[in-house]
Order: sequence, then structure tokens, then C-alpha cells
Amino acid sequence: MITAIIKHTRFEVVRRALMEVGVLGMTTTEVRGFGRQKGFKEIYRGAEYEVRFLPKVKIEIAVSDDKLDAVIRAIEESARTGEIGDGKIFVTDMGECIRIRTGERGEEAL
Amino acid sequence: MITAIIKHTRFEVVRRALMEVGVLGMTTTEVRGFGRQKGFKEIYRGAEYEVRFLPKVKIEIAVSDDKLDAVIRAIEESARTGEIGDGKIFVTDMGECIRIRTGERGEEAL
Amino acid sequence: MITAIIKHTRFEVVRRALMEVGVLGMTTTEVRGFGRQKGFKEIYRGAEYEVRFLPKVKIEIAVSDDKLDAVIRAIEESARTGEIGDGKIFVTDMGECIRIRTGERGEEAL
Amino acid sequence: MINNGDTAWLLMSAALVMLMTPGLALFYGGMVRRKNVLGTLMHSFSAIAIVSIQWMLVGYSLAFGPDVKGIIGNLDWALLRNVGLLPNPAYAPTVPHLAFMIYQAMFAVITPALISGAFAERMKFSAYVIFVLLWSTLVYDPVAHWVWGVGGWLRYLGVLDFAGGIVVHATSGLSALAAALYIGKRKGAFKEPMPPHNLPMTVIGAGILWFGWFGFNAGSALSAGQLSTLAFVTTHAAAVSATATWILIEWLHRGRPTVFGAATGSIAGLATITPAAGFVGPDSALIIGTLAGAMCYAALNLKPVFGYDDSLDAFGVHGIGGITGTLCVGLFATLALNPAGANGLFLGNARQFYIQLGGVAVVAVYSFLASLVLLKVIDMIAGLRVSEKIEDAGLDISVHGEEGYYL
Amino acid sequence: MINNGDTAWLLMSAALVMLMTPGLALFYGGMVRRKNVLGTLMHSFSAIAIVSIQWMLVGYSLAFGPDVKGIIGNLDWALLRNVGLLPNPAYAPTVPHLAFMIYQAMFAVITPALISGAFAERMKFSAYVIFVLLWSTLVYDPVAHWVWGVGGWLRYLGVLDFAGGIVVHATSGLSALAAALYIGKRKGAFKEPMPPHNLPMTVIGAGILWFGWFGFNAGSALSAGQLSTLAFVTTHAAAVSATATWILIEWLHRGRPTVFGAATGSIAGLATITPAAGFVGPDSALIIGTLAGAMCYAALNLKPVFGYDDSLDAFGVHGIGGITGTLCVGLFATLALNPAGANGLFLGNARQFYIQLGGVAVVAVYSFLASLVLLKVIDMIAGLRVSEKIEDAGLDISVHGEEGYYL
Amino acid sequence: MINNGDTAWLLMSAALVMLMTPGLALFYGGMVRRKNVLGTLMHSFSAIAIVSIQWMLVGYSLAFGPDVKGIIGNLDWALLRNVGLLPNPAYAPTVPHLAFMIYQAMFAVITPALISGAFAERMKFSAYVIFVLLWSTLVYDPVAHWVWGVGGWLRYLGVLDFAGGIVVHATSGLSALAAALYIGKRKGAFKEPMPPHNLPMTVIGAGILWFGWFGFNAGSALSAGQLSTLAFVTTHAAAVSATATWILIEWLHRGRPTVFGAATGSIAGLATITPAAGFVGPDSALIIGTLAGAMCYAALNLKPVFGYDDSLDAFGVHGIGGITGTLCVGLFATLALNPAGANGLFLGNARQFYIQLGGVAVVAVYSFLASLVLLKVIDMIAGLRVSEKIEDAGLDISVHGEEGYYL
Ligand SMILES: Nc1ncnc2c1ncn2[C@@H]1O[C@H](COP(=O)(O)OP(=O)(O)O)[C@@H](O)[C@H]1O
Ligand SMILES: Nc1ncnc2c1ncn2[C@@H]1O[C@H](COP(=O)(O)OP(=O)(O)O)[C@@H](O)[C@H]1O
Ligand SMILES: Nc1ncnc2c1ncn2[C@@H]1O[C@H](COP(=O)(O)OP(=O)(O)O)[C@@H](O)[C@H]1O
Repeated sequence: MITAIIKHTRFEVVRRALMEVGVLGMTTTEVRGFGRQKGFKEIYRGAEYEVRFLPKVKIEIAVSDDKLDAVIRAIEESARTGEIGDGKIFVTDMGECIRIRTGERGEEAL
Repeated sequence: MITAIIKHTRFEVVRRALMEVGVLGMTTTEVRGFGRQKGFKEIYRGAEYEVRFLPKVKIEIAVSDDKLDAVIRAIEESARTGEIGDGKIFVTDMGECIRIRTGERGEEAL
Repeated sequence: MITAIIKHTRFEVVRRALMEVGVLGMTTTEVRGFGRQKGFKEIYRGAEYEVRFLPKVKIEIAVSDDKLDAVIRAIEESARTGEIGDGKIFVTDMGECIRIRTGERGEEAL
Repeated sequence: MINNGDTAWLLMSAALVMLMTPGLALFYGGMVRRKNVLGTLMHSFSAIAIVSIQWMLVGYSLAFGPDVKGIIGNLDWALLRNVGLLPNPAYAPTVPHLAFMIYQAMFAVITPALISGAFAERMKFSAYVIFVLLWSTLVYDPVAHWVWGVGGWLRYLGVLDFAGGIVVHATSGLSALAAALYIGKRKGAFKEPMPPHNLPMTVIGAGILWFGWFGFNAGSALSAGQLSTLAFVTTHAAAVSATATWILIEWLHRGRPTVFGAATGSIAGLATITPAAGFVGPDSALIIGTLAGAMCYAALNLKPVFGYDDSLDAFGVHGIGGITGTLCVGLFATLALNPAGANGLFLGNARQFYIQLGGVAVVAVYSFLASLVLLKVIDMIAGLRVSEKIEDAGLDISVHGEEGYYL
Repeated sequence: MINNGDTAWLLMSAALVMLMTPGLALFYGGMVRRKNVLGTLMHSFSAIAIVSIQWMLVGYSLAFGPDVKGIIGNLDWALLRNVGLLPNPAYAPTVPHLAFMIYQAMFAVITPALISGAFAERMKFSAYVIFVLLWSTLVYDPVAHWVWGVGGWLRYLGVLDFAGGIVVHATSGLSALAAALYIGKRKGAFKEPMPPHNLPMTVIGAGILWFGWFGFNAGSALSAGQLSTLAFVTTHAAAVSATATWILIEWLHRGRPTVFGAATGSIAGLATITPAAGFVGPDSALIIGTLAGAMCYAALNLKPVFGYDDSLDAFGVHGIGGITGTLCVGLFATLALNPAGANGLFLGNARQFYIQLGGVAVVAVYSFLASLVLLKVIDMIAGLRVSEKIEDAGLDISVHGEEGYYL
Repeated sequence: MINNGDTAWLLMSAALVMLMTPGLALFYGGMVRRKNVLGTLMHSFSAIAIVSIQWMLVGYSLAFGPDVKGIIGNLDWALLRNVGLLPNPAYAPTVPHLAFMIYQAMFAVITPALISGAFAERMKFSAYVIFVLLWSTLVYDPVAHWVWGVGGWLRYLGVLDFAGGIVVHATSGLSALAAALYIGKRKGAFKEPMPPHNLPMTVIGAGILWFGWFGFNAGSALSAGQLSTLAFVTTHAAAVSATATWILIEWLHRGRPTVFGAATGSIAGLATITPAAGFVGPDSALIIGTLAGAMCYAALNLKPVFGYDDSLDAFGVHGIGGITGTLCVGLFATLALNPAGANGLFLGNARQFYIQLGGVAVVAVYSFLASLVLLKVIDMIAGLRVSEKIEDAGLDISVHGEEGYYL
């Protein structure tokens, strides 16, 4: 299971890159992240404060092992702007994957 | 840890099914997913475009190993409509689980 | 990878505690959870019903193994109010971690 | 003679009543589930267009045109022929006839939009368009003629309806009931929670409706003076006492006062005072508002018992409110305040109460039955209800190809 | 004699001022955290009901009824007895007395709602209801009598307050300060960020308030002619110059101009011009607006220094604005534009400035102290503040049993 | 002589037109992406302040002050000198001169705000402020003088523009086109979806605009009587037929009728009828509305073909609508309804059509070129467009330091 946290502005590009390497499904979540990237100051009626959590998109993709590297590479290349805040890719092991509609398991279920 | 991505319209049914098999807790997130299911066309003042990401609910449930199969089955049965877009179930290994309030670990913490 | 589900009201405190133990990045998601904590009754024009899913914040933090315990402890202590609903910490194994901007992998990528 | 002050007031009132329909869009739009917010807004917004056109083409003539046997206006004024810039003394002697026409247009617009609360979240849009067109022509226009048209048979019998308790609220409310019964429950109704997706939107809508209602009721004086002042004050009085009543009852009954309840109460009070606004005093209006709050509260809380899914309570608020208010005219009206009105039961004139009762009963039955027939016909021709799949996905993306929010 | 144009204008103005309270609901509602949006809307919405009823029962009579020693009206007009459809020449000779009554009702409604900004997100609703009732009766009604009532002692001394700089803004502003001090900070205030949950809602609210303020100020002429025109123009002039001033100062001071600041500036300008609207010229209004923007900007930025948590700045905007504006009457007023007014200091009449100073000082002190006492009493009887647990969970689900959004 | 009814109507209309700019803020604000909602609201909100001040200082005098060679007003009325509470018979004989001034101020305010739709989501705020100031002074004020000012050369030639089809919509629409071309596409435009982030907000905005438009068009009669009634009715007629037309065309063309389309159609109808409102009959208005819907629908659907990114369709709606409507005056106008107007082509007076064509063409070209030059100059001095990074992050956090929602 690949989890990537990327910038909103790269989302469309990443989506296309993923489809090109044959990804057939993914799930996305609106998140707010914080890291090296500095936040920004917000001003509300005299109160000024630091916002450190910036909006990001989390993409989760279940892939078969043989596609893993290609997918990671696709994300890396398409999400990169070279500026701080480009985000992270995390890979975790998935025990099982089931397609609810058919009950298929494993690779067919992806 | 079971992660299920299901249709909004099945959510209430799935929740009941889970409670029946003894699930005591879960966490849900609004996500947008994309897969086999075709999206739909949206029209905005002359611009027409394809929306591929459909709203889904992600349910995360930490369960003990002995309940794993029962829970998966409960989700499969309750979330299925037989139509494309019913969603996926992913199972991942959990190293540790802690209940913050008490500091309990492992199965008691679920 | 540490996933913590905590109360909104503790979020600011947890954030500070995490920064003190040297956490450099994290990702947060708005979720709704359900567990031991009772929900509340909502009333809409004559219809009364039970809301069981309460708003929580999910924090995801990728940490190196040596910091794992310190981070968990920091969350436990800062998120605890002692009342039901304080939430959970889940730990999962992460295979790989990549910083998109630089391509760094592993610990440097955190 | 055209009076500038009266014309200013009537035009402003027409603008206010026009604003009520977008206000209703918000009021209803906030109550539905997120996936149906645009479909619900569309009901109100499109009604402005559909009914206004129908009104200028034939509706106004049917409702207010030269009388045919007390039942309907003829088509002499169709396409606004003979409706010009000189006053029509029979209706409003101090303003241009066109001002009266456009003011009345706004009433015709909002009435079918009110009904849409009953079948929200599951009606086909094509069916809705046909329904609105036919309903306006076959229910609203005749009833408006009966009650308000020169020569109308209910008017002739002495039925009093200051600003539309019968013409607007009883017709829409009973038609809403018919529609809720005919179209059936939303999938999952009464089984799973369907909380409003945006209550602040509903509260804004209520505020705008309240604001516009001053044009609705006080504008119905058709002049700016004592009568409009009276109607203005009674309108506000009933609205506030209904709001307070609702808050109080809910607090006692449920342990917590809700803002959704307060907003609902205000609309209940406004709907209820509508037929009475120019016939009763402010003190009576406070009592009528209290009644309104209590009656509509009960109606909404009993709905699950009867089990029909009047999704946004068009019947529970407007039907019950319109009937209650119309009867209250028969109880509280006083000639002392409006010599063009009547005395009610409490001033010894029981007759007026029976007239009111008869009037509202006839219209209620007619609206209910006519709507049933209309819905049946439309269902046979075009289908009334969207497929289950569309209902699941929501009207917005399926029927309208849009989404409400990308937040 | 009733004049149709004047009546149209006053009724329309009453409707506009009524709309301000829902507008305020939005203005405030957008500023709080999501979990308290309904509780905040409820403050304003319920105030409409509570105060209007109090007003018709006793409030109007206390404020405007036959004078008792310059201090208060007697109860001759309670329950609107003797308040009918003929004009009351002492207040508004060209419109029905009831029109004047309902117009004034809308002022009485919004004033306590303004205070609610000070204790937003932590007040018990039961305590709020009691507070509003008592405050209206013991603070608003007497002060309105002093300043506007025939026989009122401040009026007699020559204090000028065109549309409520003292009666509405100084009273609510100083009471807000008292409330913020008494009830204490929100949990976490000044420590963690509490950004507004929905700024577009606040901006809509500001727009609606601005719109309604034309009724508030220009309606206070109680007729449609030169005076209402003057008040209309000065109102807009002060609003725009305060908005521009705020944008400019914030840009210079913080490096970025915010729309929240612009909206706040507009309300500051509107509140500040209120007492002066019918007494000064448009050029003075532009200056007054500039002052308003600068003063209120300073007040809001100093708040953290003083450390009281006037959550939505009811004091910082309305208190400061109301006082500044009242003093500006003493500076800028000119008999040339309004013979019923006075000349101010800049036309050589220093006396008027002292009168204004004295008038606003007395009312400020009275409002502050009376509110403190009221809050103390209510705190002892019913408790003022919700529990920490409820504050954490938010008023919406805990106190009202609803949630604002299911988006 | 000041007439109370007329004054009430004009002040109320001024308030209505003022409300249109916050309404526009919502209309536009809902259409942009979430990250730019406040920046977009700020465009409209700040325009109220900037232009109103410019107007009182010099703008009104330039537009309506004593004529200089048909081109511009002189500065005799700058700072509102000589603009007082007595009527100015040349413009509005029955209301105070200041009432006419403030009514016209609201027109000057909304016009540049309309343009902001063209460069939404990517313009520097500093550049925007300068642009609005210069544009008002160099485009709006002169054109208003040409068309409406006593002595204005287009007025002298017989160009008819009842409420601003040329002065407001053609100027803003063509300037919008210039701006869209000059500033260039939003990053990603036509490549990735940029759906409106909050369509209900856009629909509310449309409702408020519609409501305010009654003040815009019917208020332009400058009195409350037959002419205002005519303008009111034609305004509504065109709005509803444009709405219906849009719904219908979209339904046929795309298979689904959208509420965004319906709202857009209504604004198209309102913009198009503006120049004609007081010169044509309701039946013509229905036809004009149909034309409006069809023309603007086509314009918006052709935009991707031409490839300029008029983000919120300021040109497509206001430019096309304003031109279409101005020409329609030349087709449909009738002296029978307004003796101060003219007969159009369909009544045999082809000349009026050519006059209209000439008038709108001159203004269109002037607005387009003047705006291009202005934008070029501002670009050179201060820079027009935000950096790519800021565009990515959104104007709200980068330029204004705020976020729209914390939901
Ligand atoms: N240790 C971490 N655990 C979880 N998420 C992280 C972590 N570090 C960064 N992130 C996520 O990645 C995003 C980008 O990280 P940041 O450090 O700002 O930039 P970069 O990856 O370019 O150095 C953050 O906003 C956050 O969502
Ligand atoms: N490879 C994947 N990785 C992550 N999520 C997926 C993947 N494939 C599908 N999903 C999720 O499951 C949902 C349903 O998948 P879809 O292929 O449309 O239907 P079905 O599972 O019935 O074939 C998607 O909307 C998406 O959220
Ligand atoms: N088994 C579970 N799987 C996933 N999330 C859980 C589980 N149990 C609890 N949670 C999450 O933790 C939150 C708090 O749990 P709860 O049982 O209410 O309190 P506590 O942890 O104090 O006993 C829940 O709202 C839910 O989001």
C-alpha cells in the first residue's frame, strides 16, 4: 500500500502519471500537514498567528508488488516541484485486499 | 487493522453489521475514490468535464486477530450491492495499539 | 508509522508535546470516531436521534524506530484527559519512506 | 390617481416577495442532505422563472381577469393585454395596474415552490417542471380567483384571506401532503438519520423569508398607511410569539431549544398570521402566533406517527399554519381595525368563523385532490420519481450534473 | 396627517432594521468556531423573539410612554394600549403610531444581540434569555427614555443621538465589556488560535448589516425627504471611509489587508456615524469614518494587551464606535443641515461637545455597572457559564442538540 | 418640490443597489476555488469603499457636474460642493440632489466590481486598487457623462440607456475582456477542472442581485409611479425568460439543466434588460430575455474556443448582455410607454437602432482600449499578476493572510 502526501497543485499531474503506469484505482483524502515547509501568518482582527498546517492531498494506492517501483517513481517525478513541501511517500505492507463487489482477493481485487 | 472503503449509502447498514459482530470502535473518514466505477460528467457554464473521484467513506477498525474474519465477512456482506463501486477492504498488520485514557495496550485497548 | 486518534481540544497540546520530542513533521485528518464514548442526541424538527460518531483528529507521524517510544509517550501524556473518548494510538510497520522533493529515502526522509 | 408613496411601497413589497423565493431556496436547501442541495435550490429558483412566465401569459388573467361564473378569470388579460400603467380601481386604485400584476406574480411564484419541500430529494426535475406549470394553472389560479378575484365565489361568500392563508398556504400545504403521500418516502427515511447538511443556510433563509414577509403581508394592503402598518405589526407579533413558543415547547419537551426549531417556529408564525394580518390587532396576533407555534410543533412531532415523509414539512408548517390562521380570522377579526373586514366569533359573529371554515375546507380538499390527480397523470406520462440509483447518488450530480461544494 | 411616502419609508426601514439582526447572526456566526455556530446564531435569532415580545408588553411603554420624572415611561402604553393607527405627533406626526412603535422595536431587538459577541461560545442559553429580558427592561428601555423619550432627562439637557450611538451602541458596547470581564476568557483564548470558521458568512453578514443600516439611520428621520437623504449619505460616507481606513492601516501595520478587517471597518464606520447621521454633512461623515476605522482598529489590536476576551469585539467596535460618534456630534454638528440639531465645537459651540460627553459618559457608566450587577445576579441564580466539558464539546451539540454542518 | 414617495423610492433603490455589490461578492465568491474565496469577496467589498470615496471627491462631479464640451463634467461639484438637499431639476426634480448623487454612487461602485470576474484568482490586490481608482476616473465617469450627463455628447445624439446597459455593462464587460486577454489564463485553466467551490453561495448571490436589480432598473425612473412600474415589470420579465431559456438550452444541449446555469441566465437577462427597462413593454422584455439567455449561453460555451480565460464570465454575461440590450432598445423601444424615449426599428424608426449601435460601439471600443492601456501602465509600475507560487497557494493566505473556512 502506497501512501503519498502531495501538494494540491500537483494532484492533477500525479493522477495522470499514475494512470499512465497502469494504476486502476486510488483513494484520496484532504489532510493538513506540517513539516519543513514554513507555514504562514494569518491575521484576524488584531490577532496574528502562525499557521503551520498546510492543506495537502493524501493519495492511497493499493498496488501489486511488481508495480510498486513504477508507481513510486511515477509519483516522485510528477509530484516534485523541487520546493520544500513537496511531500512524502510511505510504503506499508498489506496483508490482504478484497473487492467487496465480487469477493475477489489479492491481486485481482486491486 | 481493517480499512474498508465503501459507499455512503451502505454506511448505516455496515455500521449495524459491525456492531452485531461485536466491533466496539471504529474511525471514519470522508474520502474520494476512483476505480472501475465510471465517474460522471459535470457541467459548469459551458465547461463540461469528467469527475472520476466519487465520494466514499473510509472505515478503519482495529480488531484482534480472532475477530478478523468475522469482521471482514460482515463488511463484505453488508457493503455489497453487486454494482461497480462497492469498494475495497484492505488488511494491514498492526504492531501495537494503545488506549490513551488508560494506557492499556494490545487487545484490551481495542 | 504512528497513528493517533485524539480529541480536538487536546490537539494544540499534543502538537506542542510532539515538537518538544523532536517530531519534525506530521499529517492530520478530520475523522469521526465511535467507541466507548457515548454519543449525544440530536433533535431536528421533531426527529430525535443518537449521534454516535464524534469528531476526532487523526495524526499520522512517520518516525524512526529509536524515537518511537518517546513519541508514543509524548502523545499518551499530552492527549490524556482521563475521560472516555481520549482516543487510540496505533503503530504500524513502514516499509519505506521517501521525501519527494529530494528523493531521499529512509530516516533522512522523515 | 396614482400615489407615489403607495407605488413605492407596492413595488418595494413586490421586490421583497420576490426575494422570498431565493430565501425559501436557502431555507429548504440547508435542510436536505449535501448531495441534494442544488436540486433543492433549483426547485425554488426555477419556479421563479416557470411561474412568472405562466403568470404573464395566462395566469394573471385566469386569477384576476374578468370573472367567468365566479370560478375563473377569462383570457382578456392574457399576455398582459389590457394590463397597463393606469390603475385598476377594482383591485388597487392608487397604483399602476402592472404594479398589482407583478406583485401578485411573486405570490404565484412562491406557492408551488413551497410544495417542493414535500418531495425534496427524490422528484424528477422534468416532472417538477410539468407539475409546477399545471398546478399553477389548475390549482393556484382558480383558487386565487375564488378568494381574491372580483366575482370569485368565495370572496362573494365573504371568505377573508388578507395575504394568502388560503390561497398560498392552504393550497401549497395540502398539495404537499398529497405529494408526500403519493411519491412515498425517501429511501431510508425514518430509519437512518438525515440531518440537515447546513443549518446556518436554513437560518439565513428564515431571516430572509421573515424580511420578505413584511412585503407579503403589509404589501397586501396595496397602499402605505394604516392598513399596511397594522399588517406589518401583526406579522411581526405573530412571528415572534410563534418563535418563542416553539423554543419554549421544545425546551420543555426535548430538554434543549434548537435554532432549527426557532427558525421553523418563526415561519410557522408568519404563515399562520398571513390570512389575518390586516384583520386583527397586535394582541390577537401574539395569541395567533402562540397557537401557530404549538400547532405546527405538534404536527411535526406527529409526522413519524403517521409515517408520511413530508421531507421538509411543507404540510406541517404551511398547511397547518394556513388553516389555523384562516380559522383565526373567523375568531379574532375586528371591524374596528379594518372596516373592509368583519368581526369574528369573539366579537359575537360566529358566522364569519363558519365562512372561514367552509372556505378553507373547500380549498383544502380541492388542492389535495387536484394535486393527487395531477401527480398521478404526470407519473403515468413522464414518471415522477428518480430511480433508486439516482436517489442514492443524489440529484445534484445525477440530474443536474453539478456538485454543491468543493470545500 | 398620515403621509404615504413617509409611511412607506418607515415601514421599509423597520423591515431593514429587522433584517439586521439575522445579518448580525451571520456576522457573528461566521467568526466563532464551527462547534458554536448555531449557539451564536441562536443568540441573535432568539433576541428577535424575546425582545419584541417584551417590547410590545412593556418595553415600548417604558421607553416612549408618558414620562415619569424624566427617568422612565409609565405603563399607559403597556400591551400597546393607546398605541394605534393614528399618528403620535410627539414622535412621528406623519405615520401611524404603531409604525413608530414597530420601527423602534427593531432597535430594541438588535441592541442586546450586539452584546452577545462578548460572551459568545461560553454562555448558558438559559442565562442568556434571562439576561436579555432583564437587560432590555433595566438598561435599554430607561436609556432610550432618557435620550429619546418625550420628557427624558438627557434629551431635555440637549444630548443629541440621531439613531442610537448612545442608546444602542454605547449601551451594548459597555455592557459587552462588563460581560467579557465578568464571564472570563474562553478556554484557550490568547493561547491557541481560534480563527473564524466561516469568513464568507461574516462578510455576507456585514453586507446585510450595511444594507439594513440605511433603514437604521435614514429611517430615523421618520420621514422620507431631506433629513433621511442626509442621514443616508452620511451613513454611507462614514462606512466607506472607515472601511478604506481599516484596509490601509492593516496593510501598513500587518503587511496585508484582510477582508475580515474591511468588513469590521465597515461596521465600525456604521456604528460611529449612527448618532451623527442626521446632524452632520457628508464631508464630516468622511472624517468621522476615518476616525472610526482608526479608533476601532486600535481598540481591537490593544485587546490582547488588556487581556479581556471580548470574543467578537462587541465593545471594541460598538462601544468605541458609539462613544466616538457621540462625541463627533459635539464636534461636527451643524444647524445649517438640521435645525432640530445643534452646532458643534467646530462651529464654535463647545457646550454641545460637553453635553455629548456628559451624556455618553453617564450612559456608559450606567450600562457597565447595571450589566455587572445583572450578570452577578443571574450567575448566582442560574449560573452564567457552561461547564468546561460543554465548552469543549461546543454549544451546538451540548446546549442545542444540533450540528451546524453535515458537509 | 421634494416628493416623499419618490424620495422613499429612490433611497430604497439606492440601498438595493448598494446591496448588489455584496451580492456580487457572493455570486463571484462561490465560483472560485476555495483558496481564493476571500480575495474574490475582497474585490467587491473593497470596491464599495474605493469607488464611493472617489465618487464623493471627484467622480460625481466628473460624471454629472457642469458639462465641459460634452466630454466630461467639471469639478464644480467635487467634494460634493453645490450638491445639497434641494432637488437638481435637471436630473431628478422631486428628490434631494444628494439622493440622486448617492443613488448614482452605487452604480459607480458595482461597475468595476463586475470587471473583477475577469481576472479573479490571479490579480495583485495593490494593482486592483489602483486599477479601480483609475478605471472609475478615466472610463466610468466620462462614459457616464457622455450617456447620462446633461450636455453629454452621446445623450445629445439620442443614445438611450435607461439604467446602464452601456454605462455599466458594456464598459465593464469590454474592460473585462481586455483584462482577461492582458493578464492571461489562470495556471491550469482549460486543462484541469476548476469547479466552483460553493455553488449555493453563487445562487444566494444571484438571488440578492436579482432583488437589488429592481432598485437598479426601476429606481432609474427616479420617481415612484408609472415609469418605475414599467421598469420593474420588464426587469422581472427579462430575468425570468432568460432563466427559462438558459435552462432549456442547457437541457437540450448538455442533457442536464444546472442551477448554476439558471442563476447565470437570470443575471444575463437582468444585464440585458437594463438599458431597455423603461423604454419597452413587458412582451418585448420577454423576448429580450430569451435573446439574452441564448446569446450569453453561446458566449460562454464559445469561450474555450477563443481560449481567453474570463474566469467568471464578466465579458460573456455583462459585455454580451449590455450590448445586446442596448441594441434591443433600438429595436423594441416605444414612445407609447415612455414619451422621453423613442420608437425603435420595429416601430419604423431604424435611426434609433443605428444610434444605439453607434453609441454602444464607441463605448465598447473606448472601454476596451482604455482598459488595456491602464492595465499595461499598472503592470509596468506595480505589476499586475501575483507570482506563480502565490497563485498556487491561493490569494487568501498569501495576499490577505486569512482562510475562508475552518470547517
Ligand atoms: N514525519 C512525518 N510524518 C507524517 N507526515 C509527514 C512527516 N513529515 C512530513 N510529512 C507530511 O509531508 C508534508 C511535506 O513535508 P515537508 O517537510 O513540509 O516538505 P518536504 O517533504 O519537501 O521536506 C507535510 O505537510 C506533512 O503532511
Ligand atoms: N488500487 C486501489 N487503491 C486504493 N483504493 C482503491 C483502489 N481501487 C479502488 N479503490 C477504492 O475503492 C473504490 C471502489 O472501487 P471501484 O474499482 O470503483 O469499484 P469495485 O471495487 O466495485 O470494482 C474506489 O472509489 C476507491 O476509493
Ligand atoms: N477498534 C477501533 N478501531 C478504530 N478506531 C477506534 C477503535 N476504538 C476506538 N477508536 C477510535 O478512538 C476514539 C475513542 O475511542 P473510545 O472508545 O470512545 O474512547 P477510549 O479510547 O477513551 O476508551 C473513537 O472515537 C474512535 O475514533
